[in-house]
Amino acid sequence: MALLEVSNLGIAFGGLQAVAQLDLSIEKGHLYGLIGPNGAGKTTVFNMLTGVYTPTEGNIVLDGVDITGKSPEFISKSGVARTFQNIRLFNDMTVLDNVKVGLHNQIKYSMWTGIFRLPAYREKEHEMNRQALKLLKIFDLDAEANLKASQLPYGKQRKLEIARALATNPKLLLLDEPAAGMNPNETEELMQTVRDVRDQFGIAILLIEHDMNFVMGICEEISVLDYGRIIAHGDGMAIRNNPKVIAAYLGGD
Amino acid sequence: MKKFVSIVLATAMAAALAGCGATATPTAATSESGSTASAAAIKIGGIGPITGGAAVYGTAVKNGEELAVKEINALGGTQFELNFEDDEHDAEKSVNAYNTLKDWGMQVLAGPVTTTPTLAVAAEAAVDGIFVMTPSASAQAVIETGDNVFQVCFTDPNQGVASADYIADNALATAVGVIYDASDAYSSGIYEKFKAQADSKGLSIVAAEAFTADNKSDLSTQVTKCKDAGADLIFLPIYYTEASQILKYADSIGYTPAFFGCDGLDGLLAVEGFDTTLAEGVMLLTPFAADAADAKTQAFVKAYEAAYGETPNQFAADAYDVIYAIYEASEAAGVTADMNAADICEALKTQIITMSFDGLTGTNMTWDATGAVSKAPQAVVIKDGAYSAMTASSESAK
Amino acid sequence: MSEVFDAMQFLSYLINGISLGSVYALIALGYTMVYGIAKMLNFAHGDVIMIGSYVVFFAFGSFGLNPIVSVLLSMVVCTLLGVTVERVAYRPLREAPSLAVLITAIGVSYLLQQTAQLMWSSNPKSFTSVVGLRAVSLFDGQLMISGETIVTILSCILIMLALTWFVNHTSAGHAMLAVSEDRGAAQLMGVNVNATISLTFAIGSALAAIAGALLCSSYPTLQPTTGAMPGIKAFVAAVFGGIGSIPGAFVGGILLGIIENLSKAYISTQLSDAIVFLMLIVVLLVKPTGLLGKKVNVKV
Amino acid sequence: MAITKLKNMKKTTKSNLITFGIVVAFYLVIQLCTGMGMMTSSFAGQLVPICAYIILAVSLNLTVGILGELSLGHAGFMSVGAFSGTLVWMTTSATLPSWLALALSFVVGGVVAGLFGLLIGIPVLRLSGDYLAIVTLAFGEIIKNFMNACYLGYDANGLHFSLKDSASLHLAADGQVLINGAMGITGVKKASTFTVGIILILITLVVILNLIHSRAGRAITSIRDNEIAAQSIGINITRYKLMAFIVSAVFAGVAGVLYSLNFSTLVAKKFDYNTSILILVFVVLGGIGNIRGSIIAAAILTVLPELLRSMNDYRMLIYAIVLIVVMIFSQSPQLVAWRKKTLAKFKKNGSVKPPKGVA
Repeated sequence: MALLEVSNLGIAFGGLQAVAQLDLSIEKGHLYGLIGPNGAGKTTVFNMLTGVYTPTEGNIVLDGVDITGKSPEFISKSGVARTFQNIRLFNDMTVLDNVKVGLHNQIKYSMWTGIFRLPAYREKEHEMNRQALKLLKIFDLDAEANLKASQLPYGKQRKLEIARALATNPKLLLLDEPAAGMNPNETEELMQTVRDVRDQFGIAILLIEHDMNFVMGICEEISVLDYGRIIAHGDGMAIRNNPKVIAAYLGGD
Repeated sequence: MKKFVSIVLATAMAAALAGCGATATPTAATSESGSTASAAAIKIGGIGPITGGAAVYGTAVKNGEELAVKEINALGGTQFELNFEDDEHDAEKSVNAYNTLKDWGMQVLAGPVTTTPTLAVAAEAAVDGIFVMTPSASAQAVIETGDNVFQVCFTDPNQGVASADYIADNALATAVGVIYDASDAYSSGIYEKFKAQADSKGLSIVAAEAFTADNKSDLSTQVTKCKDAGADLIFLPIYYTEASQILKYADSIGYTPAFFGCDGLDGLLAVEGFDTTLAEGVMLLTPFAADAADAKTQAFVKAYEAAYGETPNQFAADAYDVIYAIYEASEAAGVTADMNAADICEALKTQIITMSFDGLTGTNMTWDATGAVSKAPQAVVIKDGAYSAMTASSESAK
Repeated sequence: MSEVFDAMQFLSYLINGISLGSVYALIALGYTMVYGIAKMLNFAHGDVIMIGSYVVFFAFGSFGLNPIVSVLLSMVVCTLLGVTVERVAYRPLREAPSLAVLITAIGVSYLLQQTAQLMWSSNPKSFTSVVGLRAVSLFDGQLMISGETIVTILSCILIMLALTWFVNHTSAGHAMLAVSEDRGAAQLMGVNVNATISLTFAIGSALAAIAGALLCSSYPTLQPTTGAMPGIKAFVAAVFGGIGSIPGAFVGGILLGIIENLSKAYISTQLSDAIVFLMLIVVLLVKPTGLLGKKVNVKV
Repeated sequence: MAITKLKNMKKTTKSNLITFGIVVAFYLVIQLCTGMGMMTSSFAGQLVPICAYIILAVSLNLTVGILGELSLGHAGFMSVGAFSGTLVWMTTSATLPSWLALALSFVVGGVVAGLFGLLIGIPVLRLSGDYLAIVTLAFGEIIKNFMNACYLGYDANGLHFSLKDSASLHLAADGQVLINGAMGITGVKKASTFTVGIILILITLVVILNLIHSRAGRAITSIRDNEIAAQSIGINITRYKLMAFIVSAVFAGVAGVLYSLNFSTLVAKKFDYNTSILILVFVVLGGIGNIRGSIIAAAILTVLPELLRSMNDYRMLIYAIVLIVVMIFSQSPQLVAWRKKTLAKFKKNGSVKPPKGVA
């Protein structure tokens, strides 16, 4: 059984069927792309997978656990992490603290330990710092650890968001347009980083991206969404040559 | 930016701290009381709300005290210097005002005006041994604070009891409605004693309706409830501001019970824009009536109107009496400006309970050691837009 | 003292409630306008009402001007006041955190109260009603509906309709809608945001003058603090009905007045405010944007 | 050597130490002034209220600045804390040693306020923004209204309670009214001192600063910065919102006890929305989220109206103008930018300072 099994997923807002009959199956360690024209419902799929929206039909099973309609908190704890299309960092917190919040459910100590600075506090904080800095290093952000997140340039903010998501120790990472607004060099670098992350953490990654080179370059499997439905599925080559996909992009965009 | 603010604030803080260094700088000096501050003047402090919702009472007291001090100083005998501080009808601010006055060198306190602040200040004054005489803080608890605290106004229980007695003894009503301010210590204090006394006198209270400072803009429901309960007299242990509204509303729905109030109602006729015909027949038990015929009252009202452009109410009269009572007691006890506050307090305390004082709010006023005043409340009825005395068949309070 | 439910009694309490509610509604309309468009809680609104009432008091009561002229004069004064306050105290903070404007509005509220006290003293004034209409008597005089109540309700409905029309059918109204939806986008579309917000304050303050005149006609005590509590209550009414919604302000105001008076009549005169506020909380918990408020979706 | 140690210290730790330093320095300076007889009664009398307001401002800053939710009902928590703590003090001070009775009063005041925080927080924290603000205002007013109508007394038969009037308590002849409606509690034996106030400030600071700089504090701050993102990384929003709200309420309650035990009388009217707003003014002027700023702003703004006493009738008018002007000057983006520019110029022309290293 695959890591993520989505079957017949659908959601309607009022009378509008935004997503329907969506099936997805993502294997452990896979890099999976979800593409489609603007307004196809890609982010809506992410929102259902992470519990922001409650699907009106269908099932989402992660690693044998049914997470359909569960709270974002539960889903995060179950092993799904995400980034956002319009970056959502904790802007007034430091870069380091952004990642440390991500470790919230990984390294725990009670409120009282924190308030009274019990011995466990030092130890756990130390461990948090160590792990957070390790993550930051992967994204080449360790030098900026004490800056405020809002002070980072755009590209680094995107990276920080990924680092924060990884801190939650996910099995599945959802990236919503990670390369948006990056120049070709940065994109190239990011592709390498995403691959490294997958290799190093052994997690599955599902990503939404408009940059075809990016998607084709790293995804092993791709699904194409149009008007809320999957119209094609396969590897990069198959998708590139699929007439339905070409029609959707030409007609839709 | 935060840093900047912090720096600015820190500087100001340092300045404030530096301010603490200067011992007892008379920052306030004298309020524009016009007192001829000579070296030999006894320093009298006044405290009351002159800003905020209760400002009307504090301002009246301030004016009354100023007027009295001016007159006394003109006599050429014992000289007074008055400094009146604002307390916004708040205990904390009142204690602050008290401390400011202490720094100024206050020897006698003629205040505070309202009950809750007075309770807080009197407790401080009891410790410091400063003589306190309040014109208008009428709660029983005020004089219980210490043996240095005296009242010029009636104590609330007295007013409540006297009112119930008067209504019962004169058979003014068969069914009584009460409208009172539950958020006000004065009003609820009188109501409480009134109820107890009414019960024991067999007076039937058919409706007791409260309002609070927050919902007093609309008193229609309270009046309607009294009407529906069939009250033929409404007892109003409240201030005239709300009373004017009740009278207006009762008139608009064609409800005409008798109205009976306490000293808080005094001032009703002076409300600017108020149709005084509505107050026709309203009875009140008050120690002071601005249009009383005696020379003393008339002189006071004339001087007050000349100075402040408005008719004095009982707060001003009580305040005026406070200053004169202190003056007479000081003269009699030989208090001089070079005595310290504690000695003055001792002297006045012993003097005041042995003397009899004729003021605006009563003749032959005496005080007992608890601090309560004994004077005859006057029952007046409003006739043709003016007070006229009613023949009292009830014995005076206390 | 009958314990039996008396329908006539109930009706008279209800009418008292509607009477109070119509005043709340009138004030709430001004609140809701300013909130909907400028997105700020104008805590000084109640004090503008108080100033307006004083203007009417002196124009009508002391100088004997025609009541309509007096109210018009008061509207002019309040409009100038409202626009000036917006220009001087609120506009510099338009881009600042919303809390900063809130605190400034409170400062303005204190300022207006203190100014009124210094100018007109804290002695209460008894306001002469500007309404010439006689009370309507029903059921052989068992029920009385005062002229003030009728005029207040009628003006409320009239103003509500006029505002709705203005917002939906004039270009200035469209500009207001645009600013209320998205200030930045409106600016990009060529809407003069500053002018639009000034206009909003002008209208809101002119309404405050009318509200002041009618508030004091129904409840005749006028003091520097007169506007404060009705201001807060009207604000609650605006939230109750869904802040930003013009019909919501009307419905919220009337309901609030009714709840307040019925709880005074049947539960406790002392606890009526607690009951009013409790109702507000219950409504917001069931319908977080008020009775007629729009639901706002956050885009993820 | 001590200096190098200070330099190497983490920025937040250093900042916290400065905050504690200011409080301790304040205490020492005042003690010194008092010892040398240089204190005015006026200033001495304000010390305990200042301490109470500092605690209130710091605790409200946890809700407003760190959690990012506007609360207009902080005085309500102060009220329940003050009443419950004062009742404990009145009933135990005669029998227990006074330090114990006092400590018990503070604990009870804090716990009761915290319970109210929980009670109110559960429904209220589902709302956000201005709606949350108005509901907290409503709760504050409910508490005030309720305490104003609350009559409590005891006699041989035990406690009696009424919401109508004290006569409805039906006390026996030996009965004593504890809370008398609008009159509140009277005859309180004063117990608060400046030293107690400073100790409580220090406790408040330790708890709140440590909380902010811990796992829970980061979770709270993350909710402020981006609730949706916080959810997405598995933060239990309700739990941490409640935690911040309750801790904030506890200290408001403690401050309420400190405040009320400084006066012989306690009335519910004091704790109305004006007081809530006053505390909010401290927080906003001191800088939202800036704990040290709250402390300084609370102290200054408590003293300011007293310093303005010489202005007589114009006192509150000037206070209002100061409030508006300071608000515009410190918060208007244009003015802030202008000020920064001017300051930068000033710095350039002034003595050369080593540039501050990043990180």
